[in-house]
Amino acid sequence: MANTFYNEILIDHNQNPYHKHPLPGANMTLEGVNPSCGDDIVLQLRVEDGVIQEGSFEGDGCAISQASADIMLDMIIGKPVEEAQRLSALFLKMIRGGCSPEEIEELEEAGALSDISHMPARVKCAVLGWHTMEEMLKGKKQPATTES
Amino acid sequence: MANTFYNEILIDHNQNPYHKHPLPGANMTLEGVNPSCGDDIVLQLRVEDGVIQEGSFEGDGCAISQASADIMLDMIIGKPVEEAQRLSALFLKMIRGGCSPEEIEELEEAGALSDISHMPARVKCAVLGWHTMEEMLKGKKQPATTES
Amino acid sequence: MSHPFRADFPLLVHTDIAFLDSAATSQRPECVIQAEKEYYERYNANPLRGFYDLAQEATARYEGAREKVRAFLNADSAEEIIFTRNTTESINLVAWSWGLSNLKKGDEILITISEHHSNILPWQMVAQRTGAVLRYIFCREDGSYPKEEVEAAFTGKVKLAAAALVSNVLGQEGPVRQMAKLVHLNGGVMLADAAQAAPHMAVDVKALGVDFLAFSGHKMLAPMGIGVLWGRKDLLDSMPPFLRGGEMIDSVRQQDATFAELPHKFEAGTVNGAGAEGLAAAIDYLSRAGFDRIGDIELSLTRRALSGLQAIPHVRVLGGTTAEEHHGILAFLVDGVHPHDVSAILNEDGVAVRAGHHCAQPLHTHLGARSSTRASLYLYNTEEEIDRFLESVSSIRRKMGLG
Amino acid sequence: MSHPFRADFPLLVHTDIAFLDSAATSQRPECVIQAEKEYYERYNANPLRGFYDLAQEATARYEGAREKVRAFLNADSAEEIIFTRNTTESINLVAWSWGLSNLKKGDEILITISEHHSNILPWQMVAQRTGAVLRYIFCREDGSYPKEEVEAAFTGKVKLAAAALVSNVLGQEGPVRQMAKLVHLNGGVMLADAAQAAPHMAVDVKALGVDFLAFSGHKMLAPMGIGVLWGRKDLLDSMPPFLRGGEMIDSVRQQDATFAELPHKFEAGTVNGAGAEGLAAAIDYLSRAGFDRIGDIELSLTRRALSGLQAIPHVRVLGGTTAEEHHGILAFLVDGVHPHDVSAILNEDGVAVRAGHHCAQPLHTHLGARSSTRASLYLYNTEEEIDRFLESVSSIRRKMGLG
Ligand SMILES: Cc1ncc(COP(=O)(O)O)c(C=O)c1O
Ligand SMILES: Cc1ncc(COP(=O)(O)O)c(C=O)c1O
Repeated sequence: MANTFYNEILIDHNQNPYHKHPLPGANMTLEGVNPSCGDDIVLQLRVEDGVIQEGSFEGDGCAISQASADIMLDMIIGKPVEEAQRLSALFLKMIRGGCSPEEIEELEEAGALSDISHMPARVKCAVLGWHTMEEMLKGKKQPATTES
Repeated sequence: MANTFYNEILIDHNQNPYHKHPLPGANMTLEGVNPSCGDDIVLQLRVEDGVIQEGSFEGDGCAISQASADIMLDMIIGKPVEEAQRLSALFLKMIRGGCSPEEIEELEEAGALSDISHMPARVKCAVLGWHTMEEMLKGKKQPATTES
Repeated sequence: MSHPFRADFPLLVHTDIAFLDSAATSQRPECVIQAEKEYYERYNANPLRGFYDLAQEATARYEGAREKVRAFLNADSAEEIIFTRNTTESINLVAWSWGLSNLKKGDEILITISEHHSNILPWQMVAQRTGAVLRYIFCREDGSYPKEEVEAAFTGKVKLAAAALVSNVLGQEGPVRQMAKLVHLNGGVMLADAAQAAPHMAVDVKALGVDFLAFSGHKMLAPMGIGVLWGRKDLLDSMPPFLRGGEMIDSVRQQDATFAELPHKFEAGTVNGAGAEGLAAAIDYLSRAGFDRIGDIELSLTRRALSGLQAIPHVRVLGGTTAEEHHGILAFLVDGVHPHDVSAILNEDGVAVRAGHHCAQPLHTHLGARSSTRASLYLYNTEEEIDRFLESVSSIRRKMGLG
Repeated sequence: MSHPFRADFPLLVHTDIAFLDSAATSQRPECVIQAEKEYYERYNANPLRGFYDLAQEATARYEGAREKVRAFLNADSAEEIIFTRNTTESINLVAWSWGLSNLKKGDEILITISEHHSNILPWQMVAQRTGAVLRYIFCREDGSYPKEEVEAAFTGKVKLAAAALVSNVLGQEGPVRQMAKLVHLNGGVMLADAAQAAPHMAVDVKALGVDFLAFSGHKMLAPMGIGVLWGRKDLLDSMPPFLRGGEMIDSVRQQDATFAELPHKFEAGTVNGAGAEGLAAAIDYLSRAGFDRIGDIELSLTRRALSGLQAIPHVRVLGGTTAEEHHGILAFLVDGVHPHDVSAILNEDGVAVRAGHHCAQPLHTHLGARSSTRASLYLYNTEEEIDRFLESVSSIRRKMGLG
């Protein structure tokens, strides 16, 4: 069956997440939950001098939520907070189906999730890590939820 | 328009009720209400030696409830309690469409209400006086209601 | 005689009764009936739950209906739209959730004497349970609420005010905007009962300045079993959920739970997806028809009916003397004839009207009438029906032996 | 391949998805869809209100539906049948009305860990408001409730017990009869949640020995927006009304009201007449089909599905090991693959199943699973659908890179 949404990039990040581990030195931690489907992650970052020095996630969720969080961390670690926020905005734009091919290109591996725009049920899974990061950078302490 | 349910007997008892007045000597009084349409009567009887010596009603309601109560009082005044109860049972049977022509005959003027069996909305109106009498004779003190 | 809407209503096409009881429930156009049918034939799944395509489609349609209601009410956000069963449940939600948790002894609840029981009994309940006092503003004989009297009724203690936009007995508009302003001076909240307004006129929650607004689908061409509560987001957010159960939660542990965000927090259990679909179709139908056109038809029919009734001896119409004050609702009395008998005779002549207190007993008591007969119109009625109604009313006293 | 029922379900005829989510909501047969449509085309008026012929017909049909439900449940009297929106509202009615006025500090509420949130959250609310304690009976790994453990859970303080006749996750029968007997020893009452039982088996309130029973129309072929609460007349009589509003009253004064008799006391506002009509049609359909025949079809499909799943490596079915224990409901886990992904892949293969905690989070927690995928059957499913489902499940781990 070729026409599955579960492409290699997703499968790989889900199976072998590079960033799924505790982060002892973290100075920011936020739980993100997806109440309607039970995805539940804890995102941790170490931010210093306005730059995301380290990052990790833990928790439980579907392949999409896990792969998306892992891909996100790949992309934002080492970047300034503003850049992470810009990428996040771009990612959300893609999920809503509003990105040009060039913009999707810019999202590197996260572009593997572009088809999500046709799968409303899974949007929240794809967005969970990103949304949690945004809320965390805004200073939120209560668990972030993708319910809107 | 000939085919109206409001025949002469009903119109007459409604217009000129013989028994609609206070009854100072009453030893039994019960209010009967028809919540779904607001008919509200107070039935009074003077019962002595097991015989209904006097009776009256007051209150407010549609022509059917008023005429029916008036006709009822016509029929039961001077009768033993048991006979009033028997007539009441017969009346209810008629209203449910279960009476033979002979039985309807026995109900005298109350027979003018026999078509009510085809008018479910008005059954409660027709029955109000009779139901109130039955409840009263059973010793009920709370207002009687035709809600079942 | 080409009527712009009548042919759309199967029941009216198939029978020949003059249906003048739309204030109780309206008839439904073909497109609404069809919308529910198609929902079951094509899109049926439990909305808000499954991840498969059909469930997603059902969810999208349900949320699409919510968005349609938002636009219909000019609300800020679809999160403020709670689907309920009917106006009654909507008002109860506010009473049980907002009322029980915000009112206390010493507070006052202020409503008008022309409210429907559904906008009285929930407040009696709240008053009994919280110790708040339930007070009324009384209308004049013609149903009007003079501004000074409304103002005078507002003590500083009024924390909740509620009134119908249109009375279901007199057809008159209630002093909703004024009450909203006054209650806000106390930091209180205003609920508008739009059950009789939503079918007939544009209802704009922002222009009204109210905090909650309730209406029923079934009175505005939609199916039974679907209604709406609109509430200001900050208020809804602050309120505890009312009914508890599936799909209104974030997470559930043995002893406690956290609740979902708006609007789902207030929609416990399986929702009425087909009903919402039907309501969306009804809103579309009303938009296509246009409230201007609907209003014109209704006003001209109301004029004909009102002036006809005014010309019949021994008939008294409750409320105002002009058609503009009635919004298609005419409650009346026939001297010496009980309303049940009036409606029975009208029924014998093929005219369907309601008799009784129309769930507004305190208003009837206030007006000195135990009950009344009510004719109520909608966009599908015709002049011929009004004439049949008037002719039948003219015959009543004669038939009842009153000459 | 002639299936005795499938052709009656338009949605299934028109699409080619294998609909295996009937525990969430069923599909509706043509005759039910038609019954609602005809109601609006021929009999539509507000039931219980008007005196004209059409309103009388609407009332008679509504009360006729009530009588049909009475017979369906083998209840003593139609007065004991309250129409609600769904199971959730039915249980809330008992919680808010009976619960809040009969339970107090020191009392216990006892439910099972396999309850649906709709049979948990209302009791959490009652416990929080009254000071009563909410306690659970825990099932074994296979979902069963051994008699001794049920008995041991009953202290003398249990005043309300509640359990599902059939679990919506495991499909297993709950210890309803036994709990009913035990709670009665304390003078308490028993509520049965029949949401998953009513669609599949004869439910006899007298044989069960319970005091309240709730179910939803939409899970048993009826429209959305109609549900039932059955209660013992003496209990219902003694309970305060819940929702307040039109047509549940005897009379209303400014400060208080007297309430109507059963069942109307609990049906505030305009009722869902068309929904009741649809429910009556669904009951007729189920009677014609016969629960014996329905049970045979379901059992044979369940066997096929269960033994198929049991044969797939890395798949674990929650609950019992025999088809008889499942009543057409199979929740399962695929090692290493999240249920959402399982359901997404099934969806890509045209199979509709639900993933998540199925509104039974405490049960999932108890079983050590965050969530699961659930396939649930009904009388219209086919062997081909089961085979498609099984084939897709077999492919999942490979597709997810797990070989
Ligand atoms: C066992 C059980 N109880 C209660 C419910 C709630 O039913 P509804 O959503 O129709 O109120 C369900 C349905 O999901 C159920 O399966
Ligand atoms: C003004 C008003 N409020 C509330 C209601 C109650 O509406 P429902 O019965 O649909 O809950 C009605 C309908 O009769 C009404 O006319």
